[in-house]
Amino acid sequence: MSPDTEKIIIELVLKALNGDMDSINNLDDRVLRSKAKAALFKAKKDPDAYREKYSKSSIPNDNENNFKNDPITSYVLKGLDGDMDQINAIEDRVLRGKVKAALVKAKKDPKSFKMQVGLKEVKKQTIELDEEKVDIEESINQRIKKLALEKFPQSILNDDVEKFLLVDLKSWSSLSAYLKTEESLFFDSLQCQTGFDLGEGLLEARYNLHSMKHDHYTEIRIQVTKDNPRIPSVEEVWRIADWFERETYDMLGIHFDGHRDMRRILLPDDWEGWPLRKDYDVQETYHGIVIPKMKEGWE
Amino acid sequence: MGVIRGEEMVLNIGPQHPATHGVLRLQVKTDGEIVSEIKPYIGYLHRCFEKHCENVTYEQVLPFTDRCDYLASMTMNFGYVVAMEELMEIRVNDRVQHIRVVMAELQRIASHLLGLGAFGLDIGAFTPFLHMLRDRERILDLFEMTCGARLLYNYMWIGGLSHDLPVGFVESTYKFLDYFEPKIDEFVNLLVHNKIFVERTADIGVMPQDVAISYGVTGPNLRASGLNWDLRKNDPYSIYNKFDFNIPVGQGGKGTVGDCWDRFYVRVLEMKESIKIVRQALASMPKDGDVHQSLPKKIKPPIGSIYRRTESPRGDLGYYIESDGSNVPYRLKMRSPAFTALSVIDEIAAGWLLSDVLAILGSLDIVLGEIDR
Amino acid sequence: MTVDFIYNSLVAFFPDWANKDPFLMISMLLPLVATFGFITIYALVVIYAELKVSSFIQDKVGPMGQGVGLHAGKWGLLQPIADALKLLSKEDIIPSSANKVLFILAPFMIFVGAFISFVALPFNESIIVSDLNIGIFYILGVGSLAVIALILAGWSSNNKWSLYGGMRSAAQIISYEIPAGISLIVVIMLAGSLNMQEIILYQEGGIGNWIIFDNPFMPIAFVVYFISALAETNRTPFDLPESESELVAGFVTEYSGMRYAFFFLSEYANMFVVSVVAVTGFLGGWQSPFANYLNSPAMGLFWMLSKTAFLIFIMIWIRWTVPRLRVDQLMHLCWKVFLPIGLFNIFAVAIWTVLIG
Amino acid sequence: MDSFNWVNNMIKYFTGIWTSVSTIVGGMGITFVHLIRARKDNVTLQYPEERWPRPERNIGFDHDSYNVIRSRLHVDMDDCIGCLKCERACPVDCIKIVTEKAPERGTDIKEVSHVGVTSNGTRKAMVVTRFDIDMSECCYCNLCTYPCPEECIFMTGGPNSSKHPIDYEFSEPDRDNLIYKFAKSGTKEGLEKLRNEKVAES
Repeated sequence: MSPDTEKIIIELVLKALNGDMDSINNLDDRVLRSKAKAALFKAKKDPDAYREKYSKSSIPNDNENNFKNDPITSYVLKGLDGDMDQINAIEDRVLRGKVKAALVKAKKDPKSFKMQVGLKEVKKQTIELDEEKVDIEESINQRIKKLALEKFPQSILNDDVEKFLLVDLKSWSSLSAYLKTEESLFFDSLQCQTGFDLGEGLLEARYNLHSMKHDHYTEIRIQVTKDNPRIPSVEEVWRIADWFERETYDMLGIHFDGHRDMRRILLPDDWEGWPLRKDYDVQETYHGIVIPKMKEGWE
Repeated sequence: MGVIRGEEMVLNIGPQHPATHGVLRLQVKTDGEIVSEIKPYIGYLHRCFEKHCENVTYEQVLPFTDRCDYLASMTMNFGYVVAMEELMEIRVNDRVQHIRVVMAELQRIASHLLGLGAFGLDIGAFTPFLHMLRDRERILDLFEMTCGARLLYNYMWIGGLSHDLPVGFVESTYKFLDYFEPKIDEFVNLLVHNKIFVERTADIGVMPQDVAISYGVTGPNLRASGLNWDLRKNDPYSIYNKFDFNIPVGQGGKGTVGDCWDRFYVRVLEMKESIKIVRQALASMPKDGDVHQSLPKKIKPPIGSIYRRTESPRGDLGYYIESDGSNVPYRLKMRSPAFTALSVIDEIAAGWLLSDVLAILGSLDIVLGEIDR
Repeated sequence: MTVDFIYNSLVAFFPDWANKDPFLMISMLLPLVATFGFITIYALVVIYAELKVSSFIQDKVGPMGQGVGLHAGKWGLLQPIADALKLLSKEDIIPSSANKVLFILAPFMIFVGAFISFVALPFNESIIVSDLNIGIFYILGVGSLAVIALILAGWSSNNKWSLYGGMRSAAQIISYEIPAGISLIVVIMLAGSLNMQEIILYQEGGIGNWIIFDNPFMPIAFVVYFISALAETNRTPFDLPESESELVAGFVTEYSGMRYAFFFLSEYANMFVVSVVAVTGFLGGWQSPFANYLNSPAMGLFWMLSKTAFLIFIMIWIRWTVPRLRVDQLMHLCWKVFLPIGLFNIFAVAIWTVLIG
Repeated sequence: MDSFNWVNNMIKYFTGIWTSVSTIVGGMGITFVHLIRARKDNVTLQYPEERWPRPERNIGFDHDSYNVIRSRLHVDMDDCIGCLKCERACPVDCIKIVTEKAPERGTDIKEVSHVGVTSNGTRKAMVVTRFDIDMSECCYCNLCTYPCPEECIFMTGGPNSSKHPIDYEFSEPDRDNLIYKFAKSGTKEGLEKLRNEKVAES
């Protein structure tokens, strides 16, 4: 993360901690928004410490203009207006170099630069206007959790749902259908389904769901033990799960109950073992063909 | 009108067959010429990509991503480095971003050229295929100029690029684009509007939108079904949000929305959009900037996981990377777009004639290397 | 005609010979050998033309020989010979589960079908092996022999792709006989004869007298005949029986070496036959396009061959331009487009002839 | 109503025929243009006689300004310090290096033609007794050439064209011939002999 974005995020989080969620929600850049939200989530655990930590390092304020949080921008604007002396008077050599470089760039197309800065300005102003709103929008995962727990108690196992939802094995088949059909969630697309060997006798299946309609995204994880790796199939909810689950079965040996065609997909039917498990040993021979472990003479 | 039913015959299309685009076996049940059921058997080209990745370091994964979709290696690299950079929170400079976009879009043109040509070949038109290959060669020339390789580049690195652009690349690319744009129109006149071609593709293998979404079909195939969904717009990565381009969507120009003709024509239009992006990226490319500037000394991403999708010529290319803090991926899953595209074949191609099945297969533009990984 | 001519000359040359039977044998064998030689040489030329035309269309140069070894001769002229030698020297494979007798028989049958059509082809006013009075009818008749051979080849290979190819070709060739025949009926109506030479003689007197320009409906009839002929010879866009990307190689999937060469040869021979019929029926045969000029027998041969070559070139040109049709579209084209047009043509030409001609 | 449909169908029928004819004839026009412009449009080479960079019939681009190349690997053994970085970088394990400690750092050992100091001035601590590259396995990813501190492993041609001309054609009838052995011959035995001699002396 570059220092600039970091600064912006810190500023936004500080504002959000004071109750202004809109400044984050109004961000156009999705990546920045999600990062800010993630940072906010962390900060909320201990808001006071966060404030203390960052309020000092907060962006230096220029009194002239309310957007001049970024010194370079302000200097460049001045430079564009013809005021080169101020730039030459900057003491910090690095800063001066940066300002000059930015100025050269900006001079190529001063209009668009001013427009960009202007946009920034407008955005910042709106942020300040909306400061009074107190509503904190919950993330999509939190919403799913709330909805799911209402319908299927005990279905979500993890408390920290920032990144993923850990779903209980038993409620998965009903929850999956619910996730697809519920209007406000409407996860109509299963982007990716895969399995993990977590070690310590645990296997995990992960589902990356996406809603084409609402354009939101979540990740679901289900853990099973290696002794009894059985997960209800969602093949009939999302049709692509047919092949994805077959691949997971092929590679990790997670058996999906209710799948209509549970065969290996990439490997031959008579392959032994589950290759992507961490304790997998390559077979010695396959149909009488010796499988070379290492190149001859290359040991 | 009654339907005469005969005894069903099981026919194996492939693994060695001219129209399977690789090593694919389709077990079809046919009643005369009518195909009633299609069962794809894949895995003939399985090279243990994911298992292999668990045994090599992060930078060594790159050459293997090349080899998954060997017709669009640049975008395979691109997806991986975008995911890795997001995981490691590396910001690369503008020049690198621009070069990457230029390469990815040129690669998209190259990949579509081969896909379209091969589709024409499936229908029986041989000449457009060679015309497409001729123009693709020029793109490969550009790539060879850049990184020395013509097919498997290993060009984009985590945090940068392997080489800066060579002298004269920009001019050569402009030259190519100027040459290529009229060729698309010629191609359209030669094949796309040809009545026989239209008869063979329009209204054939219609893929409704909900089926496409449920089967996870993405990319041009999904857009042909009428859904405006492109990760370059909907979930912009790199600097795609800077450029002005349209997302061509299937209109049902010669038949129903989502038929083979739409899937074909969306790709043709996408090439034109890619040309637009390349032109903009070349025009706005910063002159200075070190392509090795942000290369990390050691690639050891923090503990955590990331699922990042990018738009490859075939659709959503997702990399699920799980890191345990070492320099070797704990688990790396590639969500390949052609894999999902192939899975829909039984749904949309059953009930058509044998010739149509192969046309539909061609219209999905699959690459077996990516399906089998 | 030629047979009689040779026989008579032999008899005249050796008037003392008591037994005349060997003369008859010789006079029949000579045209046969000549025809076979002609087909072989012609096939080599057309294969070369096909390679070159396709290459030029596809922005390449095709077989070339330059520099040290002259790999395929000057301009690749030796390429078709090399192809032929390759086919000759290839291993002859008969699948173990194939029906051996029929498998071996099929390539000969298809070649015989193409070969005996040459009997009735007029090359100029005197070069014709046998001037049958039902020439056109005969050619249409023996042309259908190919169907049996193709079904045999498809069925006896014991391969599903071959079977598909065989069945497709049977349906295709039988269907397209009809529009082809109907278009030729118009010609016969005008010329008033089934005899090839008489049809040609009817068109005497320059390009304006050719049947294709006889009335406004004849060009349509020509196009219908020509496209049907394409279908009968299994050329793209009607190459469904051997469509490479669908049926691997159709009915020739299991054939290799010389047997495959026979299929190849007969395809090109068939192209020649249908082109000659088209030239005879519509384009004035061996007649010069300029009335009374360049009309010697030698020029007749030249006109015949050049007109045929032009049609064959168009066949090649079409092949490298258009995609392939589907089975049902093929049938649609035949029964719903060509047949009505052909029938309409008969009425229209009849009425035209009565009212105007 | 029925008659209207009938008319419609007839219009459709004839427009269908018309579009077929016009599009096919149009396509044939395009191919014919290619046919007559064959000499000008030609893009192929006559391979064994004409090689790729051909200035007189350039197929579109200037090939002089190459700065990179993917060709066969070559190692400048005089510069190799045996650091094993390339071996570790190789994703397909096609490089195999065995080194032994040199008796004295930075000195030449004439017996095994070992050069003590590289052209960059680094004093070598190792004698490379085996440096094999299996070019039949090489995936031309170029990853091994970057970590090399002495820039002694490189792909031939390109910026090194003064040292080695570009060579795409290195096919061999025998697969074993594609294992390139770069280490100086007799290094291992030579070193052993030297050591034995030293032991004997002491």
